[in-house]
Amino acid sequence: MKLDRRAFVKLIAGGVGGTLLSPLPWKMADDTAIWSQNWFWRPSPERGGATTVNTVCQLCPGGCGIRVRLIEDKNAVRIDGNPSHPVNQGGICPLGASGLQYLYGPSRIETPLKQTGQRGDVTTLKPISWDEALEILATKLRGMRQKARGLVCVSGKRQGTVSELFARFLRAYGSPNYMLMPAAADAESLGMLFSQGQSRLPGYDLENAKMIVSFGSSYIEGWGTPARMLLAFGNWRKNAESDQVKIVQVETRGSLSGSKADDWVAVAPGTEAAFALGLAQVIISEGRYDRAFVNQYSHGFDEFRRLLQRNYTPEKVTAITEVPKEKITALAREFAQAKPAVALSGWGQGRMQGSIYDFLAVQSLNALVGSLHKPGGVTRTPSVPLAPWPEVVLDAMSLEGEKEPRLDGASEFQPPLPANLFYNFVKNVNEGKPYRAQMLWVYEANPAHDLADVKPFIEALSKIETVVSFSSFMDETTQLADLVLPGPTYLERLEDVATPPGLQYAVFGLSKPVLMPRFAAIHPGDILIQLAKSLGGGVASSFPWSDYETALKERVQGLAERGSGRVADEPGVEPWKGGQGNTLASNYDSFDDLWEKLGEHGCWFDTSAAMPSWDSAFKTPSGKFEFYSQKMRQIGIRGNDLTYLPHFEQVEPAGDPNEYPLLLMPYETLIITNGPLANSPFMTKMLFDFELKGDDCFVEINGKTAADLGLKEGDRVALQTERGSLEARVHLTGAARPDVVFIPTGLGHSGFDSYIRGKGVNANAILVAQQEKVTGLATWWGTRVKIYKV
Amino acid sequence: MTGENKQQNSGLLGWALFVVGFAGALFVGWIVFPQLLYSTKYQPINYNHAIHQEEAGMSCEDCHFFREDGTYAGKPKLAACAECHSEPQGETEDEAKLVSEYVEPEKEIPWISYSRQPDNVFFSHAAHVKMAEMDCTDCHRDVEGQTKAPPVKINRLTGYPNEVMKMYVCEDCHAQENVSNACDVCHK
Amino acid sequence: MDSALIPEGVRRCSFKAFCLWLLVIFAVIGWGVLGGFLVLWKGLNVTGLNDYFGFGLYITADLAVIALGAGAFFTGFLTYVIGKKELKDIINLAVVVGFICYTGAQLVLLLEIGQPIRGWFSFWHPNVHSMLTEVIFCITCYTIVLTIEFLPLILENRQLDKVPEFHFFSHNLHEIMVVFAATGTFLSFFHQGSLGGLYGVMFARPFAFREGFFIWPWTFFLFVASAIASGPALTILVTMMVQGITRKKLVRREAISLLAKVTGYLLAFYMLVKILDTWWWATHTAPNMGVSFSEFFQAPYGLWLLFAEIVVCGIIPAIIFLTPKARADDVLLIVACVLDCAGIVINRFVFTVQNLALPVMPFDRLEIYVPTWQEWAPTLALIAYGALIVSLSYRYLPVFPRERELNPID
Amino acid sequence: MSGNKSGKLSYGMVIDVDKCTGCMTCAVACQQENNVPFREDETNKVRSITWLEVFYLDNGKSYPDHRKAYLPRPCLQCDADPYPPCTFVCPVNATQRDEETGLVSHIPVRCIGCRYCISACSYHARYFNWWDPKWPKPMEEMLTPEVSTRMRGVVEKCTFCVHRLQLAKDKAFAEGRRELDDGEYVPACVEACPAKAMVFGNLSDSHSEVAKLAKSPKAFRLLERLGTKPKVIYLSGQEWIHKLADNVI
Repeated sequence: MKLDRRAFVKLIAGGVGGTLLSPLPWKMADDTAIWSQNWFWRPSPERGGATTVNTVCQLCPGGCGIRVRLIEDKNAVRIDGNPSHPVNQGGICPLGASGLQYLYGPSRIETPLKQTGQRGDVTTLKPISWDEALEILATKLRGMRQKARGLVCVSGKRQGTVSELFARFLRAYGSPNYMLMPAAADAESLGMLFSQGQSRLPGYDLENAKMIVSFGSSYIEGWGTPARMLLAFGNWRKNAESDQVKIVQVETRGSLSGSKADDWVAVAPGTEAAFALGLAQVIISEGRYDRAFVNQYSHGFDEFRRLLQRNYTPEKVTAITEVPKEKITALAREFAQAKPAVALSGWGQGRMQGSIYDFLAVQSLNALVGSLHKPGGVTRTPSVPLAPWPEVVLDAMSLEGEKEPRLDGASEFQPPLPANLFYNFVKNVNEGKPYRAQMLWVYEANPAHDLADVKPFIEALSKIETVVSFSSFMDETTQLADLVLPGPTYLERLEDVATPPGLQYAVFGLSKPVLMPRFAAIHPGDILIQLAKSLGGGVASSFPWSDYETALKERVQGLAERGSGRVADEPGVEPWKGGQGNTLASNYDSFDDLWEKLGEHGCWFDTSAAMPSWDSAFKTPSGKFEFYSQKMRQIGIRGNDLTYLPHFEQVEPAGDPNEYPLLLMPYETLIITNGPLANSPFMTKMLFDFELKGDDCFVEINGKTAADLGLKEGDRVALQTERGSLEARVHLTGAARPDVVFIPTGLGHSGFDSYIRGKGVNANAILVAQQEKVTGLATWWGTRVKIYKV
Repeated sequence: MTGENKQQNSGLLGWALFVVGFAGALFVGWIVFPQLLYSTKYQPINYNHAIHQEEAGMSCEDCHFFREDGTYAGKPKLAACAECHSEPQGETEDEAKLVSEYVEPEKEIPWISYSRQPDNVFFSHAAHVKMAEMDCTDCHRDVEGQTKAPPVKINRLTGYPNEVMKMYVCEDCHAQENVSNACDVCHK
Repeated sequence: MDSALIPEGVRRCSFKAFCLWLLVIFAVIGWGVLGGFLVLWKGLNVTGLNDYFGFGLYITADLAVIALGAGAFFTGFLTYVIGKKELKDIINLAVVVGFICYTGAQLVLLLEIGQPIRGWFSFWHPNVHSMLTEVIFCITCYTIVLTIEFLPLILENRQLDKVPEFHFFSHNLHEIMVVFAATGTFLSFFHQGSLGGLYGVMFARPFAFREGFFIWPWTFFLFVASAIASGPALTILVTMMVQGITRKKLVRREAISLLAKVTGYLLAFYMLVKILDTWWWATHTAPNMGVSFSEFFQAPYGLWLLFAEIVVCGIIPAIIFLTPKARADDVLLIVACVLDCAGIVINRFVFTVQNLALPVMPFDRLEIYVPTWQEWAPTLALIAYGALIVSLSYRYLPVFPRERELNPID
Repeated sequence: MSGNKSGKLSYGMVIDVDKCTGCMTCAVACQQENNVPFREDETNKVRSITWLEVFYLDNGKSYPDHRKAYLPRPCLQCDADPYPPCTFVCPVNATQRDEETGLVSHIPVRCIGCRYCISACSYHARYFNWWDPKWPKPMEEMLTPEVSTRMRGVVEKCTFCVHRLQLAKDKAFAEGRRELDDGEYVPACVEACPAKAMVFGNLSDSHSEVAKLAKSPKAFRLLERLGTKPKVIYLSGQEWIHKLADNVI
């Protein structure tokens, strides 16, 4: 019997019929549909129970309260603002919100590293064990103890117990060279000393002000504590039309701060202080100043008035600032009338040291309208009553070190001038005087990228034998290090966070490890304690604690003893409300209770000491606010009358105007981070394509200037200054003043990970910093530049 | 054989073949195919529900509970097991394995879930158990008195166990109960 | 070598020459396959598409060939339903061209979607409100119809026809071809209309959007008209090209002229409707949405596109088609056909690319779309694929029923 | 109210453009929350996935009259009648407007990547995965389990963090409540906004803050004339910003 075609067809037909009546095709189709939705290489996030842990952000000095969301207590999946924290009230900034990209970032350093080849060659930075790393460091330190002064520490953190431990270590070891990364705070603390007699930082009661005039401060772009400023801004804009807080931005560039202000006063470059003095002149000459304050609590008003009358009449100020004099007069009247009104100082994000006179000019304006130490005005950042550690035990060698001059020459002034003259330090190291720097420690700082006018610093590094980095990330300075001791990140370590800059009430934050350290990192505090112990002598005696936690607890005892303030455990507390009398009841009863609650909520704050009383406000020779600074004279600064009065000194930008016809001004924004970190991928993603395109960053230039130079949008140009040249593309915008080129800072990293490396250029490489004659503080708001198409 | 017969025969044979094909396909489709479609996996440890209920006197909620935020914890963590099983509770091999391989080295037991939904599905136990007051056994196998953890049948094509509920089941029930069938009620 | 396959009584070029010709075609197809492979392997990131241009060359090509494929249904409609028997000369070729267009479109569509293995979800989980669902259903059905229409022709191959079952089958298919022609007409008619709807319903895109009456029935018939006014032109063009290449007269001139005349009327009608549509859109629809007519045309997508589409590729070919003397001239007829086909391509390009390029939000910006070779290659391969099918069909199948009569051997 | 079915829930957002400081925190918080992938080079903005995009606006004037503003744009969750422009066109039902909440969902695993919805949306709120998303190894640990990761070849967009609604409902159900309290469900961007420029809530509830703000004389919608009926409402007191919001001849 043969299976013919017909029969075969029937068999097939039966098969098809049967198959259609079975689940096979339908199940297959359905399962195929599911199969086609599965992509096995797609990550499947860990599932499980979620918990939220409160801690404090340390990515910038702002110290915002944050909540970290954890899955199964081990995967951190979100960071958001802690609504109970008084500073940020649940808000957060882009850096803080992308914090997990640092924790899990590919540029984290996993083990200690030792440079085995040429310094700067990342491939020869080889992993070593912690024991070996600490042994290398201890041996070197033992060896140079006789010349202890050769140890230099640069800290990017100005406050907090870890920084204090570094400073303490240097002192006990015998080196006077504890340096800070330069910042506006350097000028502010000096200015406060000269005018009020105390080296404190100003604290602004912005939440209660009716009018704010900002002299170049990027008040919503990173000045002060970003999340606090943004919250305050939202609140200013919340009021009804009739009750609006008036914001005036005095700045050369059409920044976001300028656009978001009610009024943008586009002053000529670098003349913000002159404008402030112009306002002061109008206020005084029209008799609009606060007579009660001026008569009772100020010194040198007449000298100040005469100076203003002579040099800062509206006509003269118009000539300097190019702002119409009507505008000066009108704004002065408004400022005197709006009570309380406050003027902000500190250029940009406050990273530039700036001029002491610029600070004094703005502060005098605040004094004139009676906004000093008053609600809605400016006071000083209150101190947190931490218990002091026992005195440093000075042995013979550290006593020797006490007598040595600092490498930045700051001690050439009569003590106690707490200046931080970083640029002198760089200059002196390069010149090898007065002695050699042997070892450099870098903590929470990335000067090889972040320092304005960075080239001399890089040169100085080559003169230093050993560079030790405590960074957790492969930043530019760490790339140049000989030894790397990576610390845990802020989400993995215990640390205190001091009152953030510009705040008017006291805050003490406690960050704690919210998850196990991802790598075997040792806390810098513990490293110092271990090192000290292995060095023996006075150094060991100065570090009597078993570990950092013990040392920290010892200081926090002070808070518990004081018994004031409260742990921020409920949302909606607005500590600025109610002014002086707003003393919130404390909510802890013992140290243990406080410590536990701090761990749980992350923050203690105290509003009781917000404003000093008049008799404790000024520690000047006159006991008053000094328009004319007797304090300067007392310290030993010599000069003529002008030296002691707020005035405007025109800083000529570096470079020959004939060769470099334009002005280059750096600017900072919140979406490009400055400081020890580089941008997270999430942040970089948000840059517009006229800010970053491919690997090119853009400089802002006015359409008219571009036309003069024959440049079109997006053209690639070379920017050349005395220091060198960089390449970028041009973005034509009405925000730029003609003849000025604006360049963003914070880009151009050669370290970190592939998400940021090589993107844009580092403006700091071609900026020229200039030092103020009287103080030695540096400014770099402008450098002469020429640009041409490439 | 005459030509006519031949024709008849081949006609019959043709129909027979049709039936063979039909029946064969039905057999393959209904019997063979489901066998082929699933692979079998066994739990790392044979969990005995009955003994925990009857002898240890535990209730379902001791292990299968809602977390404070309303999410459902599913299976217990090792820590819960370790409370009693810090050392073997009996003579069985599984008991020894539990202690030596998981409890002592503090390694979570890699249970295979019978009915865990894929990543893109959000299933609210609270909505079904607390709000709709459904019984666990409306969807899950009844484990009461079960002494053996049954093997897990895993669909070779989809990678999901056969007890994982399919979307049409959700949809049908939602439609029947007049509950929203919008995509974002369940998908994420 | 392949003489056994060649229909009886006709002359074909040498097998060698044919292979050489195929080599050229396969080179283009190979390039297209490579491009397509890269798209499937690496993803659509190799194309010039982006989040502004969700649609680009692939969709333009798809829409254009589907419109041009309308020659099949319309010629079939004229031949079988209306009963224009002269067109039997050309109907086979029309079906082949239609088949090429529809299958080619589906192949390109497979590249165009981001998840080709889920492409069938539009049948498994259809959204009945979506125009695209309608289009996908209709295209698929119509492709099946076209395949059925093509099948008897294939079975008429000398060797295949020897199989009695095939002979019987193809004969029977011929008998009921009118049914398929009618079905095809119905299906094609509807999806050509819904293709227009594809854009017309995008009410957040002022360029494509039409309101009320101008969606239904206007846009619907506008797109049907545009397809039937250009599809036959492609059929004529392909016929003329085959005649040119083979240097043979394959179709009676009356048939071509008749089709050209009908095309002319249709094109004229389409132009009238299109101009009315454009006028209403420019003066009413767009201003209501806050957009001025001039905003629609920004360099490089300037007014020249509109001029090219309506005047150069619309009115001019219509005049040629409708002037008896002009359409009798082969050169002019070819020019008219080329322009007509170009017009439809421009129209589909404008609706696809220009539509998406135009900024809708006032602060938005105009983006420019530049296709990459991975898009050009499959698109050109689509044309090469057409050439391949036409070549194979012409060589081995009795595509032109009057070829023997018009080209007697000896 | 639009003719389409609307329940007593209609989740919407009000964004005060004048309060917005352009800090981009909303966008960053969104990316973290929704497992939005990132690449080494994200400067090709027409291929960069940002569920919440921030647009740059300026008044077109030159120095010193130049003013700029930033406009955060989540998915506007259109209420258009009878369907939002995007859901209407999807051939596979991968995107849909939830009639009970007014939320427009998108299910990437269903999506076939035809990009018709991208073409239909005039706000560029939809994004295509041009590449397979990849996270450098340790970063996979920071992925949120509530949002599934996507794959190459599909579209994605802002969902108003609908998974947060699911979680909030879970919590309410566990506590025996059917209704959510105001503020129990808030998208990540709104929660993160440090200036509190974004407000979220139920537009159908006339007592909610969003409903009140939506009636403000400063309120406007993007491209109002297209009839898309977005549920994201912007506020600004500045005329030039209002002018940039809609095409008006």
